[in-house]
Amino acid sequence: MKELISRITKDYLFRLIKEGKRLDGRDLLEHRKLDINTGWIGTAEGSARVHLGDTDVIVGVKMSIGEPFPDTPDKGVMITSAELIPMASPKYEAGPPREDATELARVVDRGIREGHVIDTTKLCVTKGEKVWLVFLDMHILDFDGNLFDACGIAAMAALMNSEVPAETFDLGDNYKLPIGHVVIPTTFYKIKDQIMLDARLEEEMIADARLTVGTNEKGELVSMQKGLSGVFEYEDTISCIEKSREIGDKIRALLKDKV
Amino acid sequence: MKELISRITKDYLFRLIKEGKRLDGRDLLEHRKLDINTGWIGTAEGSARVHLGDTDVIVGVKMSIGEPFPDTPDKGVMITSAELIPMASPKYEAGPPREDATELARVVDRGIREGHVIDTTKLCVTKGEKVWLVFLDMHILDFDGNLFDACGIAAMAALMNSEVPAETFDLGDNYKLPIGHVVIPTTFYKIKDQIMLDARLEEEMIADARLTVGTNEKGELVSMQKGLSGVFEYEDTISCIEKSREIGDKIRALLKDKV
Amino acid sequence: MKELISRITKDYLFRLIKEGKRLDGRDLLEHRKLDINTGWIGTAEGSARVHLGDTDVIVGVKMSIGEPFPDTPDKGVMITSAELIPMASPKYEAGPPREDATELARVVDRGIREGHVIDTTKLCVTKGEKVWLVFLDMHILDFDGNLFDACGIAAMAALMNSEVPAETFDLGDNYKLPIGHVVIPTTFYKIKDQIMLDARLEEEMIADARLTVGTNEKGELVSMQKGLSGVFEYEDTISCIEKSREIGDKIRALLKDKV
Amino acid sequence: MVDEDIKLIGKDGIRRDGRKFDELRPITIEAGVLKRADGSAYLEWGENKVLAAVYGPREMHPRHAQNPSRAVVQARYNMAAFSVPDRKRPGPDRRSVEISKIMSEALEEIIFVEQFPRSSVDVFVEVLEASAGTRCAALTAASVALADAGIPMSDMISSCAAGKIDGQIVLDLGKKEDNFGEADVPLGMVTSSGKITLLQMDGNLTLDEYKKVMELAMNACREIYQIQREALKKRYSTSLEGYEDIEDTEEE
Amino acid sequence: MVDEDIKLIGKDGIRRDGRKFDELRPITIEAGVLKRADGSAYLEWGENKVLAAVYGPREMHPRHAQNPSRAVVQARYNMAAFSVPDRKRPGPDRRSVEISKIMSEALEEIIFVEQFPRSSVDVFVEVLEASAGTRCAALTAASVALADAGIPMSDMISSCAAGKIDGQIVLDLGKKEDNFGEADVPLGMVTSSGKITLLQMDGNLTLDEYKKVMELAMNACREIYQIQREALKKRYSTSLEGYEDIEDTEEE
Amino acid sequence: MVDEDIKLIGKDGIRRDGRKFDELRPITIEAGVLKRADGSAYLEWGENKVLAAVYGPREMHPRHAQNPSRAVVQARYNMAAFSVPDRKRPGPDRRSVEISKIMSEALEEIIFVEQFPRSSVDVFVEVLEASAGTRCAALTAASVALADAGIPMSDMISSCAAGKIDGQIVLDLGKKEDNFGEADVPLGMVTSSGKITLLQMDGNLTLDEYKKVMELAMNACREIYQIQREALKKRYSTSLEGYEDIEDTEEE
Repeated sequence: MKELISRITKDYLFRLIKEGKRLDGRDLLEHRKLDINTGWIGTAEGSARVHLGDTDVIVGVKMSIGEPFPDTPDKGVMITSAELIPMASPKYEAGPPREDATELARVVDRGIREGHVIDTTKLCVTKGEKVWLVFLDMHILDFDGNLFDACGIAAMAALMNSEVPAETFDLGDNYKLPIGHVVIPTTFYKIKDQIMLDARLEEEMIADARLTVGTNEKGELVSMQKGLSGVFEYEDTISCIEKSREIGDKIRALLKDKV
Repeated sequence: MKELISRITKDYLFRLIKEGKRLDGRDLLEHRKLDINTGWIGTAEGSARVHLGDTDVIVGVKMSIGEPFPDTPDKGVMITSAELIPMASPKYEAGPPREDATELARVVDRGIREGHVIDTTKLCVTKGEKVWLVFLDMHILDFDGNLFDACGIAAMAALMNSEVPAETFDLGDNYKLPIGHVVIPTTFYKIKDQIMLDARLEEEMIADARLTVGTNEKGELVSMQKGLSGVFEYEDTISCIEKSREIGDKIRALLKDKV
Repeated sequence: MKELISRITKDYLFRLIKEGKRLDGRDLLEHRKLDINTGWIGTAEGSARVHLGDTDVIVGVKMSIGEPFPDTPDKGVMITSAELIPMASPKYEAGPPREDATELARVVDRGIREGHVIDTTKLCVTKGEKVWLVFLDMHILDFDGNLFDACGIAAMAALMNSEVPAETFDLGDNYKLPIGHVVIPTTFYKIKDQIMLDARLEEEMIADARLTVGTNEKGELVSMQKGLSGVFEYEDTISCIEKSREIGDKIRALLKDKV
Repeated sequence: MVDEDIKLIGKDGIRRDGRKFDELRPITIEAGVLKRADGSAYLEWGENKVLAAVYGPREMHPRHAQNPSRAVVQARYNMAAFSVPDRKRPGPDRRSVEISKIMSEALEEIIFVEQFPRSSVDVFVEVLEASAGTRCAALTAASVALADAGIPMSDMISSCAAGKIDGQIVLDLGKKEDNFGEADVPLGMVTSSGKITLLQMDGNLTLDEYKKVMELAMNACREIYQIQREALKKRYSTSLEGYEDIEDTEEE
Repeated sequence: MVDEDIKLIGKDGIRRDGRKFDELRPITIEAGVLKRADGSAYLEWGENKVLAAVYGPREMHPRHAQNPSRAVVQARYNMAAFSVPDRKRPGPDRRSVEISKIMSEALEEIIFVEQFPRSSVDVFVEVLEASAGTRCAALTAASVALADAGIPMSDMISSCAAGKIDGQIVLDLGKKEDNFGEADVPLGMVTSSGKITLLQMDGNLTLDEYKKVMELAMNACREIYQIQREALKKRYSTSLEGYEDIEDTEEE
Repeated sequence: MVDEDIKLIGKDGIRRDGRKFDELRPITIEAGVLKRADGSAYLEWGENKVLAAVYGPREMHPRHAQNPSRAVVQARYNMAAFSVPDRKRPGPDRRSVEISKIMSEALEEIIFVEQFPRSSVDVFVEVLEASAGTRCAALTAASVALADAGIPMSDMISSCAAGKIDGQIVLDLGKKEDNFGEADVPLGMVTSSGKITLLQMDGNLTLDEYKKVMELAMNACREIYQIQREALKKRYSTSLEGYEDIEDTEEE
């Protein structure tokens, strides 16, 4: 992707970054404006649309009854998928890169799964036979960088907004999807030895390395993913984790208001 | 496809059409010679081969036992598919256009389904559990235009020719597939403001717009599909429907003889 | 593939062959060094790695419980697949030719199936409901010609090495996979009217015709497959069968030692 | 399709959702809602929620699919997995392939494709929530997005369905009406000329009923055209405001 | 494959369908049955119904698959969904991929491929009804279709199987015989030279049995060759008739 | 991931497989095990069995994916169907697509990609038997195979995981420990500089626990580096022997 940005823009960005500045005047460790709208989609069990600057994503949750995995007979099952639809970017013309969508879906999935966001033990109907399946589908509508955070936050919000559709399946009254923890991902980008938060598309295109850190409301680390071909120092990862906990708390507070 | 025909042929065709004439001497609203052969294939529950001029298609019906759809627990299920096999045309060399086959299969499917050609209420074995599945497979062997009518008529003939293979499934004696209505599609093509019936390949390649009209033996309209990027006037559609009813009656009479 | 070898190499090979000689000094009807290692993979029910000269393949056997085919309700089911992974050859860069892998898998499959190598009647758990499924997966690691023999021998060795994992499925004690016959394939190549055994890659690339002959321990013929666009005389096939029985016996003796 | 037990129209002639026979569900359209796309529109039509984006005219890929004498119009209709009561598997199915095809053909009619040889005009429609009539909603939104992208066009396309429920001809069938009704006729119309650019029908209609259906649908297309125009006018004035802002800045 | 309860040959040595051990099922071939294809043939062989079409030599697509020194022969064997008792899913399966491959190789032998660099000769075979022996039927029909297309060839290929049922060697196994027999050997032969261009075998044969099987199959190939020739002769005379008609017209 | 009934560490601090908290499973590496590949390595790590092959730098196909200014590194991580207790369907799944991606990115860091414009460096890893930690095993083996292929590199990558089980920080989780443990952190490190080129984490760790995990994993990477070097040294001396043999031959 690095080739799709002109040399002049690149040089300009590098100069700015060396001075600790950014295209849109933000500080290096400042998030863009975050907008969260939940309950948007009537056909979904839960939904959230998130604007992170000009990045615009929508996550919908659907639930149905299915079989549990043999090794977790009393737990619900979550299935995550991401579609980088060609609407979102002129670069997706010939179809977006499949491995990008796969990595995105899997990183969001791990944050939720390993962070025990959904209390899957409360999603068992008949042990070993019937459990709730939770489908989490992410659509990228407008792509201006940092899909990891936008989708991770939207997924969290959509789950918090979800209702288990028990009535549809003759299983009693609907109830709120049981939430165990509130996990927020924060993504850092390294460009020319500077570390910045929440890159826009142009910044993402020249980034050397990427680090996504997910933390929960106790400040615990629940997921990490390093990406791109550049490297991080061990010390970088420590400061990213510390910053992620701080930002995570702010977003968790915002989510509490919104959902 | 318009590019695959030479400018000279194109101009010649346009000139003819302006005078209300056609390559093969037919009137604008005249069908080509229609040949119907049924019961051709021993392994099928029903089959028909239809020649419409040089267009040559074969439709086979297979039946087996399966589950009904949840919202129609006491009705049989029809599954239609069309294969534009590369045998049929030099243009299918690199594989025929998938969306053409899809539209063809869906238009034939809708005519039969929405026209209640099969009385699916008589294809229930055990309500909510077992019903007859009716597979309708169309193969295009030789492609000289107007697949919609050739396949629609062949599908109708194959269904009228079909026997429910109850013995094979230990469900009593075989019986004729219950037919509710006899639906015949008729396809019109608009070229330079002239409307003609049953285009040959060269005519189809220069057509601006296409309209398929399906009617039943009561003269009722059961399906329509407009195709291609040209337009029709509202009044055009009225006269197409009237003509379709007339042609449909003739073909229904022919079918009665043949099946 | 013939184009991937230089004219000089080709001419040199032709000259050698006319004199009844080969690149590596072997006689025309001599096999390369055959190495068989079994029980290599702990996660498999049985496995074998075979080196035939520099050709290196691994075959693993996995078993699980599934449904029998309707027409053989009391027999186990074998499913064979071959992966020509890009690791094995620089020519597989853009993905190996699918039809080569398919032919390979099917020829190995037929030798085992039609040669009654597995006594599938002893793999029934509940008639019509539960039988053992035997998955045979072949991986080509290093490709220096004659995959048919390398894979056929490795498959035979892996099956002889296999144990039915009854304990894992609460079906009593594990037991050796019941072997009915020991079938060994031998592949002959015709180049410029000379017939040679066990071609290396360069030889395979200039071969006109290929003949694989599978025989069992009684000297009976159980499978044949002619390949490539050249022809064989009827008399050629007779001598190939005779030679195959001889070689087969040698390899069966080797297998008995190894497994 | 007929189910005797379900009454879709009351004795007072009022439909289950309170509409009269010739009444549209509420429609709102907003143009220019996406930043990356060259043009876009968001449309709500009853419970339907549809987003349309346009890219182009741009060089067509793959090259061998280019047309040396005109632009190729490629519409892609896609339903989000969560847009329907039972989750839909992601990716194109036969229904969406067909709708994409007839949308592409319908839109090609109004675009000056001869001006852009070797190019493509790509129209992406995402159905975020579906409740009967999504192809009409998609085509209507796509027209606005094309205009928003500044694609040279001869006219707009407006689209609406009419059909038959409980033996009566009604406009713009809702979800229940579509499921249990007797006929549905989606229409796409080039508004100023009244010409038909998309037309499908399934169910059961006499010729007279067909005429009534078409009258209702064609009138509704004219009504929808006004909503499309309003959306573009509003977008245009917003753009102008933005433009004025920039001028102000420059003057400082 | 052996099932003790089923007897395939009666005490009188007559098979279930009334044939003797060395008797073919009835075969009819018609050449030139399709209009679009450059050559075609329709073949019935017992209950088997097979249609073959040939296109080419024509420029090969995709280009990177072209061979600069000769034509590439691409056969595609396909079974219609309704050609078998249990409906077959449309599209290629592993069996048809393999048969397509060995058919392509067999046909390449007789075509003067060096005359047409960068070209393809495409052979499409549709099995409309299948009843044992379809690959032999397909190869036999394909040869006739190639000749009908006027593709320069050194010879014809004729194809037939023989095998073992109830411990006896028989020609041209029928459906039941194939299902419950002990061995099947499909053979493709370049007729004039007697050379083997297609050969497969599965089941169980001693060397002596193999020799008997091959004798039966090779003789049958020669018999089938006559049927192929007759089909082409008939086609040729029909073409000539047509040609004469044209001349008549020109003379007027 | 926590299951109260399963104890992964005994009261004596010894793990189920007899290891101490900071102890690696046995690792052996052999370089140059394949003939066709430009470089290769076979690695056993506990029960894990992994084979890595390298082709390149070679001209990249398809051409449109070439980068005019540097080589593209393409790693492909693949699990054999028989490498896991429940047979895996052949072909890439989402997990292997992700691992292939992060492996490609990690390896690109150490390769002098600028020296080979328009080229690809292809790294194929086959997991023949899997028992927790395959991505670290794959990355470690791939580095050796790259060196064996003589690809110009700035350094080696060594890879190892550490994590938390029964509330304690341990190195190199085994299969049971991975299934029932509380956190796993696979690390890939450029050995000489100590820089992080691959890092994932899932489970639950405090910041302090993270620091302990990283200390264990980074130390282990240095240990593994020695094993990688030994494998290459042994391969190099074997090659030299071979080379001497050739010289001997030439002298004769």
